[in-house]
Amino acid sequence: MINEKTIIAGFGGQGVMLMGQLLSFAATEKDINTLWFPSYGPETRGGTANCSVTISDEHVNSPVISTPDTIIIMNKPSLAKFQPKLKVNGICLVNSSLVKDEEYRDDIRVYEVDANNIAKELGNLKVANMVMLGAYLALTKVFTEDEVLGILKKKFTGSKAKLIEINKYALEAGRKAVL
Amino acid sequence: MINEKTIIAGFGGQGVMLMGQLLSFAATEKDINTLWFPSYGPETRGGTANCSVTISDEHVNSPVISTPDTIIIMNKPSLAKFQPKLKVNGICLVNSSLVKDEEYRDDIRVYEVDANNIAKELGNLKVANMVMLGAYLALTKVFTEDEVLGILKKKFTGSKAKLIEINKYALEAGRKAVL
Amino acid sequence: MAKGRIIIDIDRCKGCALCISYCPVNILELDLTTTNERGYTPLMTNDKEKCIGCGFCAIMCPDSVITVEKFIKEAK
Amino acid sequence: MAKGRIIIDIDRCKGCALCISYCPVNILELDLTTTNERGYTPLMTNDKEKCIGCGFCAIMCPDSVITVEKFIKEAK
Amino acid sequence: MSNVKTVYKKSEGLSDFHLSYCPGCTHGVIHKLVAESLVELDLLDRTIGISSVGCSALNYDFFSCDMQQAAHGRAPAVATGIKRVKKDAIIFTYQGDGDLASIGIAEAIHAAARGENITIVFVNNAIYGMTGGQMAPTTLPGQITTTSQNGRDPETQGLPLKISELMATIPGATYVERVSVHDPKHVFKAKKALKKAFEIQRDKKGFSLIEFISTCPVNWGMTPKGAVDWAVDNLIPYYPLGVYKDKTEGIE
Amino acid sequence: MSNVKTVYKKSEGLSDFHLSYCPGCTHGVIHKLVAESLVELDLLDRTIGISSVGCSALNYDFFSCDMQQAAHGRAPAVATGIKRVKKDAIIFTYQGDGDLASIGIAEAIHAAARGENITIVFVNNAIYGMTGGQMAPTTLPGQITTTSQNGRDPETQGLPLKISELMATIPGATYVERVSVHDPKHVFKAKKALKKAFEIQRDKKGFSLIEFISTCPVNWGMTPKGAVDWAVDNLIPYYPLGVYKDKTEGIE
Amino acid sequence: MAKVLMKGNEAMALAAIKAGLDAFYGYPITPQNELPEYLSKQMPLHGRAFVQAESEVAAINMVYGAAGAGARVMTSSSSPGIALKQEGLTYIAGAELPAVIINVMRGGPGLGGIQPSQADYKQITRGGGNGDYYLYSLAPESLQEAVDLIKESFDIADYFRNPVMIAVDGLIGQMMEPVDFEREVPKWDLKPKTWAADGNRKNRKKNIINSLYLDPNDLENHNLKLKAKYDEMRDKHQRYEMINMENAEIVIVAFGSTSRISRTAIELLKEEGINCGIIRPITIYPFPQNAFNEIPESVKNILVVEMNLGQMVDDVKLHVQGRLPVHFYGRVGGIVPEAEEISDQVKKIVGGTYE
Amino acid sequence: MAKVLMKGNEAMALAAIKAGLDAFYGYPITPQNELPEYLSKQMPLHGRAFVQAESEVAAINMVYGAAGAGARVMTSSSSPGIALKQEGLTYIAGAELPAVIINVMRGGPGLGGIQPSQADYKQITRGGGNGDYYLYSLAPESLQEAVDLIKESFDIADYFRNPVMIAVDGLIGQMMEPVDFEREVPKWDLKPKTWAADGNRKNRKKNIINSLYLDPNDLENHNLKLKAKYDEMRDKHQRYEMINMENAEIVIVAFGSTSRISRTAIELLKEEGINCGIIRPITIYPFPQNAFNEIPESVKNILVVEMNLGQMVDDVKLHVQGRLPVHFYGRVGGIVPEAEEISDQVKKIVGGTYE
Ligand SMILES: Cc1ncc(C[n+]2csc(CCOP(=O)(O)OP(=O)(O)O)c2C)c(N)n1
Ligand SMILES: Cc1ncc(C[n+]2csc(CCOP(=O)(O)OP(=O)(O)O)c2C)c(N)n1
Ligand code: SF4
Ligand code: SF4
Ligand code: SF4
Ligand code: SF4
Ligand code: SF4
Ligand code: SF4
Ligand SMILES: [Mg+2]
Ligand SMILES: [Mg+2]
Repeated sequence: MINEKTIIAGFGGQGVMLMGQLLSFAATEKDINTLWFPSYGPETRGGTANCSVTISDEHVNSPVISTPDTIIIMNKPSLAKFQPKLKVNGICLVNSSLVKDEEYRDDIRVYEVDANNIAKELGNLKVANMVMLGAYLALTKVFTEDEVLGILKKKFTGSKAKLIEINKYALEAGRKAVL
Repeated sequence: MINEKTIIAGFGGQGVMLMGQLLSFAATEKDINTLWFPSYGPETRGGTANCSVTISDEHVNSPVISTPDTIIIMNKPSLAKFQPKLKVNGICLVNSSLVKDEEYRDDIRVYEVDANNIAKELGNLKVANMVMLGAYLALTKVFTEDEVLGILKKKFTGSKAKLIEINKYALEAGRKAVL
Repeated sequence: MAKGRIIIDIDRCKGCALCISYCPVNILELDLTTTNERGYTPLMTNDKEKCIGCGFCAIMCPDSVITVEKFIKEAK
Repeated sequence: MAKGRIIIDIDRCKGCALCISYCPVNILELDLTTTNERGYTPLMTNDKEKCIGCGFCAIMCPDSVITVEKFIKEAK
Repeated sequence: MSNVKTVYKKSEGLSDFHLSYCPGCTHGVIHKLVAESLVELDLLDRTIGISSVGCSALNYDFFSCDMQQAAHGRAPAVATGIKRVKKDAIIFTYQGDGDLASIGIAEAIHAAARGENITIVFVNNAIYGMTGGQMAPTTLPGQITTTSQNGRDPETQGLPLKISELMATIPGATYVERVSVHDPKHVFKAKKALKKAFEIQRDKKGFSLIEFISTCPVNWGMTPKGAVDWAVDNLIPYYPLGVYKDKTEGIE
Repeated sequence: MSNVKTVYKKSEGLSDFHLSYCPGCTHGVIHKLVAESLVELDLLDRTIGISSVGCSALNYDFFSCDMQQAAHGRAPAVATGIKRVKKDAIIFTYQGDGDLASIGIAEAIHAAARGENITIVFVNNAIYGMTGGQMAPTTLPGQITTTSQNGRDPETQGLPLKISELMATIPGATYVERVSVHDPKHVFKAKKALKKAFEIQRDKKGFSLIEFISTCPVNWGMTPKGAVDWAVDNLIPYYPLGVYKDKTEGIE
Repeated sequence: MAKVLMKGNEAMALAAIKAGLDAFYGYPITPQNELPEYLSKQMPLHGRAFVQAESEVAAINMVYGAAGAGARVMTSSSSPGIALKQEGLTYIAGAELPAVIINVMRGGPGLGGIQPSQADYKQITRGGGNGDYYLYSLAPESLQEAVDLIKESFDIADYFRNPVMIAVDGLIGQMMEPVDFEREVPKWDLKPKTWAADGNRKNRKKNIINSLYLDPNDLENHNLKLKAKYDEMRDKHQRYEMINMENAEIVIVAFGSTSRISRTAIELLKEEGINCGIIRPITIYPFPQNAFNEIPESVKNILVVEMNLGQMVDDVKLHVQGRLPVHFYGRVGGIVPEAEEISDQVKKIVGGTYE
Repeated sequence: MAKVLMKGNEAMALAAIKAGLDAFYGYPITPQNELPEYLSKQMPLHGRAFVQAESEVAAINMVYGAAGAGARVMTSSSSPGIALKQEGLTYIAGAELPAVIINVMRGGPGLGGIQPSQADYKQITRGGGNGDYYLYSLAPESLQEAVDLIKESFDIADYFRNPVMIAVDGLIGQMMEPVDFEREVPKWDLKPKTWAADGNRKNRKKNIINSLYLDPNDLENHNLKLKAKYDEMRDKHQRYEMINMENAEIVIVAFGSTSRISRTAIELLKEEGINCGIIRPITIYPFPQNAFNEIPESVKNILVVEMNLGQMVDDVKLHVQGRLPVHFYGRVGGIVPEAEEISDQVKKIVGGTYE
């Protein structure tokens, strides 16, 4: 039985919204209940943003996640905001390219992924989010990489189709970074 | 003790509003309580209009007069509308130049004044209202003609001052028509 | 003989006298001896024979009171 | 020797690179090695000596990041 | 003997209602022109007229076509809403200067900017008639109204808006003309303009506005004829008659 | 050795807040010009700025003078309300093209018609920036926005409004100029125009509007410099720069 | 001073001038036109501002502007015009600015009619704009009271930094009564408007007038601050009159013109031996709930009388809390009920023949 | 059909298309922009009308126009934009026209914020415009429900010839959930729109769309006719859901997102052995008063939970009629309460430590 509550947070422009949406799309594809909702900081432009994704066999009630099972942290302010909420023994997946030398609770499982640098090596800084997502999938096993790639293939058509390959590599690289 | 409730009704343009206002001004001058309120028919232009005037030693409550002591009727539709409301033994003062051959209740006191023709003879059809007011004052004795003329003198200054005389004659002519 | 004639829908007339100013032969005036059902002094013609059926009065009447007819000589 | 110099308020800079296009002597670029406190890659000069103190960079900067100073030869 | 030919009679485009306007008000003349134009172009059955808020608010009763009464100033938006779902209907709005030039200027401009295929009948009598004679945006400098009791003072109350001139600058507008109904000749001209506007709409050529110089004898404090004369002497010089824009003739 | 002269530094007319605009957005450049003009004319202490609704909604924090935030489109009415009770204050509104040309066109026109002694800073970036890039009244034909995803279609979405041209026709307006900030030379020119507008206001000579051609790199989907270049290549040809009206110089 | 006979609309205008009105911004609409017309003439004579705005929307935003600059400012309109002002009103409340708005109510909905009505009770007391805000709303029943309350309303608005609505019907706007303009009204303890953005920054920090709070925490705090004001209004500034309550067997609840007509109704009832009281809300927001704690034991029924379809009934029921049956009698669309209609209704209830 | 994952705003837009939307007229405002954006692309593809109006005022008047011509028409906006539409709304109600209005609520008053809120409850349920009128108002809690209700809402609007308001908060507008667009919804028995002024007069008398009735008798009759509709709504068309009521000791009353969060709260409470029910109004006008007759004996307290400062509390109190204590918990300004906050509140009440 699945019941996975995840919060993904970072700067606007880091692709946090897309990461969450991909998870919800994958769930919908498999007819699993899901709810995605975004939250933007008070800054009109720039600033931080996050999204909450619930994936569950049961009906999803509150869209607000008080106690996430997993948090994916893409920048410093987000760690401060969401670490306290993470459930005991929950997964804290951190983009260590930008979030370094932080203090972590000792009742959670922290995984650091040097996502920006991995992405740069893959040739496109923009896929740092997919690196993180790869790591997330490897750790939680909510979906397979292929399931997520399937979604991407549906979304990226026409001129964007060529992006699928690098995303595939990014997912893989993320997996390797935590396994 | 004064407690006089009057409804004055006619076509727009016949000066019914002014008649009522003069009574309220005269009352105010003597520090008697008074309330004047106008009511226009649903027609945007033309059509009938009426005003209600209460003059009383006591505090005036309802501005609406359900059972007038006196009605001044300047055209046919107004008679139909207000005759039924007139109190038993009340005064029904009718401009017989325009309201002819009507049926009247037999429990009221009807006075007919050929106001338009009297006014025409005085040289100005517009003072028909003052003819009616003269008759009203003569019958009700609420105010003297001089009290009303005093108000007119305050209102008609400058170029309008020359109108005072004909108004005076009109009041007199109205008195004579009913006494 | 008159070249035309006007028919006045007396109860629509508001006695505004606008038409009167536009009659080229000056045959229109208000009938001060009467009022119509809505209390207005209506229009009348004072010399029917002079009407040339030009229609100016009717064209200028805001209340569509006047119908104008023109007499056309039959080609015999 | 430089005719002028610029002072960059790094934390105000949004790394938009607009100023860069307007420098007549082409000495501006973004410092890709760092990010400022708000996450932006800030401006830097790559050849201070060439600055002529024209002020173009500062005029075009939307965020008032740049102060420009001109060195004036003392009349001796 | 002679045959009888009807030279003029009340238009079928008007209902049997008595118009609610004051005696001698030229709103009535303009109503006739609208009705006659629609009848003569055989458009009446597919016309929807939009009454606005002003003395003409009640004219949903006066025209014999479908009618919708709009909130003050919003007639062009209402017209847009209808036209977009009824492309073959002929839509006109009938608006006063308070309605169109004051509270409704945004809706008028944007309907023109979108090139809505509608016709605006704009009645400029330089005053708020319905509410008892307040200053309008088109009130002349020095003109006395109940809210400019010493005459409109350009210092504090600004200068009048010239609507035809302004609307002609809107790129989306097809046809803008200012006409008057102060004598039979001008009534003919006005009708010609109005018919042209409806033809443009019928042929799906876009937005038209016909501005009518009109009178308000009651609030101007004049006789009906006096009011017409005042309009000729004062309004027309300030608001010159003529075609301000006609894309169909290359006049821009 | 040599002395040091400061050629450029952040204006005192701006607070220490970081501007909330996206990187490279020329809203920021226009802010600097407003601030500098007020400081150089020594008017800052008696200035009240009116923020409108758009990306610049928060600029009540950015200028160091008194500020009031206005409802969408209503800044000229707010400015009027203030100016009539504070005749010696310098009032400017800062409005985007959605704010002024769409929802607020009536308030802008009527403030001009009344000849209100205020200055409008009008920022035309041909898009609704704040709400994520919808079509504005000034969006060019064919321009892609989130509500004209195949490019603005003049058939159904009309032709762009040219605000300076339109405002210049309003009899009450004193000074109307369109400027751009795409290079230092034009920035200078723009500042000159702005200072002139504030001087006209200071001297109680009436209504002024300065239209700025501006960029929205984020919603246009361009780099900041790319956006500036696009503005030069596309917006300025459609919206020619220059003085559209200057009663003080007899240009009408 | 001698009393002056004036039309309601003009009397209200003069009252505002007496209260130190700096600026009036409005747009014509029946039945309140005499009010701006009077001010269009008088304000310039006093060196004060009068602008006939291009619309109600512009007018209320001009009010917002002048209020932000620290002026005493007013607008007036009638029902549909007030509907158009809703965004402006929520802004004024949100930015915590004082202003006075007069609503001379007419029949609705939509364009409705131009005759007297009280059908804006919901629009006035519940706020037609977005968000958690209220207008302090006064409903006078006579011209003297209207004048007195308007004179005081500017103080009230300044005190709370909140818009004050004067809610009258067309009847009060159109009628004439003698009024004493010099009557003393309560003076409120007012602080100088140091918050005003008045362009006089020389010796202080800049002032900002604003209703935008992008940070939800800030906006929540702002809302709680506003709530404290509304709580204070409710706790300390309810106004009402209790009339003829002693031994009353039935109580009419009515405000404005209908309360005045009800006064005549209770006289008629007295003649027939029926003791009827009146609770007359003077503030319709805050609703005078305290009055309902003072209802004597003798009372067995409540009758709400309004010129609408029962918009105040909920408020009455909320505070009667089921203790007494609450009945309603109303006329709408511009029809003003006569005293006899009301007394008949009371008789039916008292006699038990009321359905 | 398979479920589709969509953003709330887009799902609501698509639902309207499925319901046969002929025309959409709107003006951008956060947080509902995806709705018009989606329709700007889709409507022309379906040969239907989409206009980005110059303002909310123009948009609602375009809606009025198209509705008068017999079209299925919709607009959407958010709180301050809805405030601007009040005059238009009272017109639509007054002229008895069907139309659907979506309000994706954000924090207020004034410009407020852009985060989720329910602070327009008063604005929606009491009518912000003038006169005696109401909007039939639906408050879905999930995207599926939003889609189903929107599909049905056009029938409801046509049936009553009255505007229908869909009241959601920014959360529902912004979130994504899988939705089945083909779910059957109730079909209402609709008559042909013979009243429409659609410019097709050939074989019938002219039609007039209007809200003006200068004769007070006519306007009174018109108002009574409208009232009959509102009475029918109240008597026959209340909608609500009663959740977990059996043996509940306390009942939460909440609509939209807060009801959904409360569902999680009652799960948490269950774990602690507290039986908490929920009354979820689906119509917020008419208020589902019938639900309050069905509250079981076991219930000792009521807790109203809203994202505002307690705007629904009066409605609840009116129908609880003092039988049970009514408590309130709310967050405002864009702050969405967490389930734990709600369950804590319940625990305090149940434990008696609630002040
Ligand atoms: C929202 C709103 N504001 C104001 C009014 C009041 N009102 C009715 S007609 C009118 C002005 C009419 O003037 P105009 O448009 O020039 O028409 P005219 O009467 O002169 O023909 C006004 C302000 C209203 N009904 N609704
Ligand atoms: C009454 C109202 N309608 C709509 C909005 C939403 N809104 C905020 S900004 C904006 C448009 C801004 O565009 P523009 O004026 O061009 O300014 P920019 O962001 O491009 O600088 C809109 C429609 C609002 N806040 N209030
Ligand atoms: S038709 Fe011509 S001639 Fe005959 S009455 Fe009319 S205006 Fe005079
Ligand atoms: S016929 Fe027409 S124009 Fe002539 S007086 Fe009568 S209403 Fe006026
Ligand atoms: S001041 Fe001129 S030369 Fe120096 S960095 Fe700036 S643009 Fe380049
Ligand atoms: S200094 Fe200014 S213009 Fe240059 S990159 Fe930084 S923010 Fe952009
Ligand atoms: S008030 Fe003026 S515009 Fe209105 S009907 Fe009378 S004369 Fe005509
Ligand atoms: S959205 Fe566009 S206009 Fe707004 S700040 Fe960003 S770039 Fe500038
Ligand atoms: Mg007019
Ligand atoms: Mg813009």
